[in-house]
Amino acid sequence: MTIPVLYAGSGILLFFIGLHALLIRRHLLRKIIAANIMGSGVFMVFIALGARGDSAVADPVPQVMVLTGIVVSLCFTAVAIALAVRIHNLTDCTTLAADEESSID
Amino acid sequence: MTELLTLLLLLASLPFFLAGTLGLLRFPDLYCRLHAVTKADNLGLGLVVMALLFQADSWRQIVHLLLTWLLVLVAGATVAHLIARKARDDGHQYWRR
Amino acid sequence: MSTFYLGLALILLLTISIGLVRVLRGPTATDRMLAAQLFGTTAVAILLLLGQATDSPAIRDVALIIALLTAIAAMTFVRRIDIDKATETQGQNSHD
Amino acid sequence: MIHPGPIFDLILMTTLITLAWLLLAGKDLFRAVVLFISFGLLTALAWVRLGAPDVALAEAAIGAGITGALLLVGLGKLGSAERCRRTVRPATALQRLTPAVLIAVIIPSVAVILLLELRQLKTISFGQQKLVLSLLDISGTDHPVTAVLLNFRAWDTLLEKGVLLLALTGIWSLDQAHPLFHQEPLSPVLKGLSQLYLPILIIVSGALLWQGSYAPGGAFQAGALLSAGILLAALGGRSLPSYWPGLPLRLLASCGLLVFLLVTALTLLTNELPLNYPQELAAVLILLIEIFATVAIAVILAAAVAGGHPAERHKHHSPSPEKKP
Repeated sequence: MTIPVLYAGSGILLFFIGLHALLIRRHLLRKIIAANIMGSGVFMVFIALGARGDSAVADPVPQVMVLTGIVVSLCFTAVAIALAVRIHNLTDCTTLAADEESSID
Repeated sequence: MTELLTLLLLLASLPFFLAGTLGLLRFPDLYCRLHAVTKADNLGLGLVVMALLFQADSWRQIVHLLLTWLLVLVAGATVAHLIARKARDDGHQYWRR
Repeated sequence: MSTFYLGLALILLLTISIGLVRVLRGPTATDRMLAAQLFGTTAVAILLLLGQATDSPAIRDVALIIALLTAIAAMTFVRRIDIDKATETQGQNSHD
Repeated sequence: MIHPGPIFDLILMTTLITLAWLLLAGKDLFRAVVLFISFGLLTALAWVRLGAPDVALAEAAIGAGITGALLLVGLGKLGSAERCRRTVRPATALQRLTPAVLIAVIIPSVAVILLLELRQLKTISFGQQKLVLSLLDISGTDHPVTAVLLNFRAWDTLLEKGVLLLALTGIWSLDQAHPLFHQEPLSPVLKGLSQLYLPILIIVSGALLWQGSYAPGGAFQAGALLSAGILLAALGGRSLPSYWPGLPLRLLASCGLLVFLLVTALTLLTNELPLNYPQELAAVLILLIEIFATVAIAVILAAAVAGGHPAERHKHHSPSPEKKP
């Protein structure tokens, strides 16, 4: 097993740990963190696959994609937190539950 | 010669980092742990920086290293103060034997 | 020599891994924040060593940025007092 | 003697995975946020080990500053209790079974299949590295990542600026910004630190921006650092002048995208392909885009932490109805 494969494997594990928590945990902020960890896993797979050359520097193309990805996931985090705060202000809830009755008020 | 100095300084830094972590884990209350974190580790980092100064090959690198250490020192001191102040305001109990 | 730098970086990484126990154990939010502060300092040391081992100035830049920014999380924490009150009781219930 | 490098990688990955598991599994949300900040630090170490210092810089600049602030502010507003006033209708058997099957069977099996697939991977592959290096001369920059970011794949970066602006629009449409920090007597030390750090942050961010043309660094890293500076100023008790939140703020937030679009339009005039810079102008155009992108990113990220649109001072149109504070 080579080092990039170790990192790529860990990235896959991180992704699924995040996905698992995203489905199971109820607090919205924790779901947001879980999605961030999924993102980190994906980035790690990308960079690890680009690090298989024999030079000290990884392939620039996956690096750029991950840089863009980091910006987008930061945007996601900011908007998701704003949405969660909005939901909290309107309904006093910090969770989402699809199987709960929709009529409040 | 410089290699040896670097080596010795790096080895000397190790006990400080270990002490910092040990203190963080084993000290009985927040105020004690504050010491371990913000004193021992900053000294350890100082020794690492000093060790690497002997290996630096340009002035830019020397300034860079010293600036890094200085920033960590200032941040460590400030955070220690702020956290201690907040802990006192929150009514954290002092540890007594 | 670079093997030695890496070896030292490895030991420092181990101290971070062990120090995480304090974040897990708490017991209060302030304790956790303090432990996170420690990791910043140690991570700076690791990065400086890695930078020396591979002789890459960019890694020193990463160290500088972390040195600049570790204070910010702790400062945000200190200035938002209600977080602590909100989690204090929960933190104590969930452990020990 | 065993080389410490692979052991370092192994321990780093073990710690990261354990950390991810613990922070997602625990009960205390504040603990999760602090662990996530540490997670970001360790991820930066991983990028360094993988030879991706640009990504490490970005991770350090946002992970240590903005992400932590975003999550802490969000946690302060939401509180860590899982609560809902709504009455819960009991789920049907099928509704309960579907997620259980998904979680217990599908996720682990897909993970295992993917992990097994990794064995098929070629151990050595250069990807696009050689192509990028061979085209570096005509790109207008000496750093491969910047060349790809702002020349070869400049479309992506243009759209990324759009995403940033869109995110800010989304946040502004949801809420009005409340004061971020409590009014309280400030520790003079906090004020002093913010005064000391602000110039350093601005200088380092400028250096990173400039450095992007020949070494790891660039607009996003510089912008993230600058936004941490704005946050720091706010932490030190400063507030913006009252005329600021109107047009100036909106212009600064959108200038990154606007300048990028302008350059795109200009390249369309001289060339049939958009964002295909004339070779002798490439360096200037890239620097121009990066300077404005830095400012825009800094303003957008700082405004995102504030978490809502600024209060309307000049009443141009009727503001959104007042909500409970």
